[in-house]
Amino acid sequence: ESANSSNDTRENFNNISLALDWYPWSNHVGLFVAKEKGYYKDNNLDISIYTPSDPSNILQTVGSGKDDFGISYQTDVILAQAEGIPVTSVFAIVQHPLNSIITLKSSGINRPKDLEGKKVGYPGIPTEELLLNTVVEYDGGNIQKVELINVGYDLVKALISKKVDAIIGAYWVHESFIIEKQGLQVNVLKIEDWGVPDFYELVIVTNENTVKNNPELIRKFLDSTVKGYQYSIENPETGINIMKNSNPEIDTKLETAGIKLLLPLWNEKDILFGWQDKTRWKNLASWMLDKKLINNPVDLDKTFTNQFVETSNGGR
Amino acid sequence: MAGDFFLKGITIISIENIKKTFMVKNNQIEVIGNINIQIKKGKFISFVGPSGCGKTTLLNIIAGLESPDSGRVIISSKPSKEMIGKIGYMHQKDGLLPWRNVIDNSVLGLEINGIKRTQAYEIVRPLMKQFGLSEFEEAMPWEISGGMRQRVALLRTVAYEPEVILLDEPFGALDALTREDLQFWLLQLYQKLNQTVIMITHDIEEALILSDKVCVLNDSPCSIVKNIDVPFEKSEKHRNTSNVEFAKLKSELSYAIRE
Amino acid sequence: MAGDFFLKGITIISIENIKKTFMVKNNQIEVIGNINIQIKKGKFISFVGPSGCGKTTLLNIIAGLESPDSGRVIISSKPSKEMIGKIGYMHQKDGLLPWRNVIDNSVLGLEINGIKRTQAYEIVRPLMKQFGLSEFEEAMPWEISGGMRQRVALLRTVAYEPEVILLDEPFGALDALTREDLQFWLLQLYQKLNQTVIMITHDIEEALILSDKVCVLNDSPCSIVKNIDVPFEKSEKHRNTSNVEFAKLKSELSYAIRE
Amino acid sequence: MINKTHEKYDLINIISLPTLVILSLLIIWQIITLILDIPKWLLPSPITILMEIYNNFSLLIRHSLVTIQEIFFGFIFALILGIALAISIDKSSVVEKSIYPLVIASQTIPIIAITPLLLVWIGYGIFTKIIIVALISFFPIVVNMVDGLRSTDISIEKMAITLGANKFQLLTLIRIPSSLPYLFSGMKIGISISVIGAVIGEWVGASSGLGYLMLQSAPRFQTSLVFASIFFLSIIGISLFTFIQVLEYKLVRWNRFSNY
Amino acid sequence: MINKTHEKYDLINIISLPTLVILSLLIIWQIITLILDIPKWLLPSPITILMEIYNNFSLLIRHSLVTIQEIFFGFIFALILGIALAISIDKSSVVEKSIYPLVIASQTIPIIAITPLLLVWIGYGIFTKIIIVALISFFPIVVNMVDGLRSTDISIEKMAITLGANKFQLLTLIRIPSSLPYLFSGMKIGISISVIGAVIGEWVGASSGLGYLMLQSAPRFQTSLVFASIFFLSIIGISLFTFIQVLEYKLVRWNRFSNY
Ligand SMILES: Nc1ncnc2c1ncn2[C@@H]1O[C@H](COP(=O)(O)OP(=O)(O)OP(=O)(O)O)[C@@H](O)[C@H]1O
Ligand SMILES: Nc1ncnc2c1ncn2[C@@H]1O[C@H](COP(=O)(O)OP(=O)(O)OP(=O)(O)O)[C@@H](O)[C@H]1O
Ligand SMILES: [Mg+2]
Ligand SMILES: [Mg+2]
Repeated sequence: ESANSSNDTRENFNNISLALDWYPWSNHVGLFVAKEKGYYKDNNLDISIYTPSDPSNILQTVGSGKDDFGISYQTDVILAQAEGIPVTSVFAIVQHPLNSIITLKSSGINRPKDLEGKKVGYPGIPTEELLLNTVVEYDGGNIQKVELINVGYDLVKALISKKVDAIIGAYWVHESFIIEKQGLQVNVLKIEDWGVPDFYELVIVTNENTVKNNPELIRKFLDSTVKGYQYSIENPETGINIMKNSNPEIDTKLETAGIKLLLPLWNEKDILFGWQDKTRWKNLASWMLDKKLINNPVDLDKTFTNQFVETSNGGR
Repeated sequence: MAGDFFLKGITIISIENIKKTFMVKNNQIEVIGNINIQIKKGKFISFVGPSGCGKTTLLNIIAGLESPDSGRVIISSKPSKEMIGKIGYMHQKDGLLPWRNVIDNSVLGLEINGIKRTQAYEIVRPLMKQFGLSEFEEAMPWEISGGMRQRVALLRTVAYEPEVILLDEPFGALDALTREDLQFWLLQLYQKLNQTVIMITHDIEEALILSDKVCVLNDSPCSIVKNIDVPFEKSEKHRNTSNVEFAKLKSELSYAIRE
Repeated sequence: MAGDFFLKGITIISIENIKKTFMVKNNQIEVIGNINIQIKKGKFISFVGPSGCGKTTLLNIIAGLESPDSGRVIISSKPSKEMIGKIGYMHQKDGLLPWRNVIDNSVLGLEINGIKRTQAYEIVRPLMKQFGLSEFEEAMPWEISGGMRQRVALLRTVAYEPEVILLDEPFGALDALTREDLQFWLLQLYQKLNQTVIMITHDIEEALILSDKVCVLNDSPCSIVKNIDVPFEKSEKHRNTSNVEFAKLKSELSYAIRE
Repeated sequence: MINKTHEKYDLINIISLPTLVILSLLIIWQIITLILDIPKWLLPSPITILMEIYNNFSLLIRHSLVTIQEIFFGFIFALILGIALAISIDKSSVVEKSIYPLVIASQTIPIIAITPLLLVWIGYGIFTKIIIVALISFFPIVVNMVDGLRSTDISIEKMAITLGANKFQLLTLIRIPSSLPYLFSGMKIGISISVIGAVIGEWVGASSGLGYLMLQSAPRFQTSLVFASIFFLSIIGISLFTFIQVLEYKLVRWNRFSNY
Repeated sequence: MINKTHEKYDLINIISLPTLVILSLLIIWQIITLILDIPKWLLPSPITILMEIYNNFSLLIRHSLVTIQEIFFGFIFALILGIALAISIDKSSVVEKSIYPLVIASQTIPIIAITPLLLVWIGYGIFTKIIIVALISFFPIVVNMVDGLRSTDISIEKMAITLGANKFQLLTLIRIPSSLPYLFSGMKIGISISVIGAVIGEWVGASSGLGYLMLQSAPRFQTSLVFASIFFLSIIGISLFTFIQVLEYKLVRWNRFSNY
């Protein structure tokens, strides 16, 4: 909505806003590179980027048309659609779950069943609880024997201060790295290995209306964004440095390390960057339905579309 | 004779069948029994009576600050409630505003009645001098003595020249000399402006010196037990204390109070 | 003769070269010039003087509440600061605690001196009766009249029977009758307990009736201009007002004040 | 007679008028959500919220009880701590100048930033929540109580001194009673914001309470359950506030008469 | 002579003593982190924080300025709103009974729970932050100001009425001045918690400000930068509090003498 109404101030320029799922980190590098290097400007887009406190807010602001684009999670898009929020995923940034179960190597927890009789810290949100549930039961464990503790968003501190034995909801490309920086060794249990359907961790969402009425805007935005990521994939360290221009707070060392883990997750070989596979959406949605995370099936055609992925990659 | 004296002039204050009861804890205390009195314009009336008999309560009712349980007070043909602000009332407690200095406290009445501060200063400055407060214009209320506070309160009450003035023990905290000065000043003022004054006092001599009429009240409940018209002319007042008739009236009043 | 009278007994209060200056805005006001006075145990002294001359300030210094700029006050061989709490001081403002009812205000002094509330009630109840406050035990301070408040304050000061009593215009808000009753009562009390009393008053007659000695103060700065020893015996006091010598002393004092 | 009509008027005031105002607000809200077609996931209409409350009543009550418990203990703790601190600040200028800044500083620290510390040191039980409630609500109590103690009338204090009051008696008999009107203002502020303290506390380390319920509902976009929780929180807050106000009315009615 | 030594003592009090206390606290903190070997990600030592401040000074200043701006406008807004609301609540029992509960309710709503609404309706510009600062800090102002207005001495009010004061004059000449001591307590509380309001505001959605900086650094485990931000927030809070206290001292020194 704002994209349409505010474009006459500077002729042909569209002011667009983008809400990030988290504070700027290496995963967002493409967006900032595209901004700094003028890729958005090339497409007559004037972008402003901000971070709301709670990632689930993004779907509400995008759903209401306040923000044009947002970075969100695949699970959240399904949850939002189930409650009738008109958001559609138009691009998958990260091809696999980053969310994982992380434990210290010293704890001796090597598989989900080992969590029995242990304390697991989670950020208090229902999705994480059910992910754990699935993982433990898949491994033949009894979830009743696992003590779940809501530790808020500071998962890592809870883990390394040994208040809990494992955490779920942390990214194995970020938190695990942070823990290792403290001189500790970690065990990562990737949830997709233990019965949780493989999903796209990060997706770009926009409003259903925009998809219908202003596909050109999405195309332009994705085109610029992809260019930004392409550049970062080719020059990861320069990318981080460019990002630091507009985000002086970031720790270059940490992010440079992080980006190396992320590179293979963005643009998998043989797959078009941003492509979303319908069966993966279907599997995740039915898993969520199964776990009563949502109460009704969602219309998958509304939750995502690939119509912009080809054109945005097609330029090259 | 006395009745005659008071039939002259128009009645400005008419107090009719006032009754008042207070609830203290679970006891009902009848404070004012049944008080009736008519006061003519330009007269000076004093009330004397034992402590706690209800003098202040009566004055509050006359001023329109409290409602009587029954009866009414008419001032200038209006219920006293509607006359609030046209009556100058000096309360027993001085009620100086702690955030204002002496001169700003003095001009409060003028200010409320729409006169600009600077102009009001000009009006009160000569009075300040007469009241012996000139040196203390800038002092805060807690920096002046009890008697000074009383003088400031009196000054504040008279400065805006209301038609009716109610005074609740205006000179209680003053020494004899200062008191005499102010009594004399008050007498002159009220003669000049033809104001109507009601004063509460404990001092029979003071009552006789200043008033046209002295009412003796007694307690439980408060009612008028004696009414004395003071037969001296306004002009000769304040010089009659050694007079024989003065002494006679004084002892008559003392006797009435003691009953 | 007068000097003789006062040489008897031991000095309990010694006021030595007291000076006091206040800063009001940027003016330095010399309030107390140089006051010297010795008071013997069991005597009753009155201070009279014009409003604002510094009487309250002097009493505050004697009580140890304020420090003089120079000089000192010795009570029972100790600096007055150390005697705080052993001196009963009835301030000019009654200072009743608004959150306590009349009887609870009356027992405050006893309570502070370690007597249990219930026991303290027993002690003050007879006094309450004598002070005409019995009916108002449960009343809150704002529910009683100005004179009653003053009586409560007096009661509170004397109830715990301090050796030295300082009274700042204790009867200012009382009518003649109530005042006489309390004066008489006070006289009896102080004779019985052999207390030393310093009283500030505006009433020369009151000063003569009650005191062994009357000091006349004047202002700018405050100093003692006259010292009169009252030659009546304690027992005959209160009945001497029509006496010739009484009249002579009274006019002598009035004259001293007017100077 | 006069009293009777007065009472009647009061009754209208106390019950009908506020109800009317709040009801009309709810109606306006309902109409706005209808006219502007505001989706329920963004701002549910009052009717939707009411339905949600009806459907989840026992759930809401259960979680409310947990939250009320946290508020209760946290506030009591805050009250004790706040009064004790205020007395020491009032007594000693050393304490004032060294501790008061720390107290102020404690208020500028976003609790979320130190919850990890609290969690690591205190753990995930109810005690952490009590601490957070106390941390949030003790500040208005301290500030008001200090100012209340300092507002003690000098003349009254002098009077007590001449009666022989020692420091302790001065405090208990004079300064504390005369600070009560201020303390009550502080308590009213404290109790209101302690509600939010409990919620914040529950966002971390809880498995029950209205804050936890909100935390569960928000990411699922069950906005009407979030608002139902908020509704319960408000009721709790208003009730506690009113309770303290009634207490205040009983205890410090003298305040208006202090000079009379 | 006496004055001189007094002054000297005061100077010791004002500068040396608190500095000493705070310094010794810092030293104890430093020693504890060393002895207990508390890792820097959990609780950095004062020296680490100091180094962090030194290294990021211009960054911290830049973000501070943003936060200060939000606090300033938000607090001014809160002050105006709070005083206006307090006056209407004091004046009309209808307003009191219908609006006051809403005001209390507004304090029990966790702002984070309504961020979507704020973002959609107000956006993530400075205005949202100002609103949140105002929302958080106006409450103590309202409560204290209402209580202040209500504490007006009845006898003083009666005196003004007999002088002819109308409702407006009663308010401006009597009730407002006599409520100032309470208002200042409210302002001191308000300004302190407005700091947290700004942080929460920046949390709702921002790209600068100390709150943003903190919440950016926290997930990166840059705990010392978090503490450096907290340090700056505290300094801001303490300075603003002190500023209001100085103002209070100038304006309501009369408070202690009201009865004398
Ligand atoms: N607000 C009140 N509530 C209850 N009782 C009251 C109130 N005001 C006055 N009274 C009672 O009314 C009676 C008369 O009080 P009032 O102040 O009128 O006396 P007064 O004649 O002025 O005495 P004084 O000369 O001592 O000032 C007293 O018994 C007092 O207790
Ligand atoms: N705290 C103070 N600050 C400044 N000046 C003061 C202070 N207290 C008293 N004064 C001044 O000292 C002088 C004497 O005051 P004091 O109260 O002792 O007079 P007083 O003799 O008791 O008068 P009164 O009979 O009117 O009560 C006055 O000029 C007064 O202004
Ligand atoms: Mg009276
Ligand atoms: Mg005096």
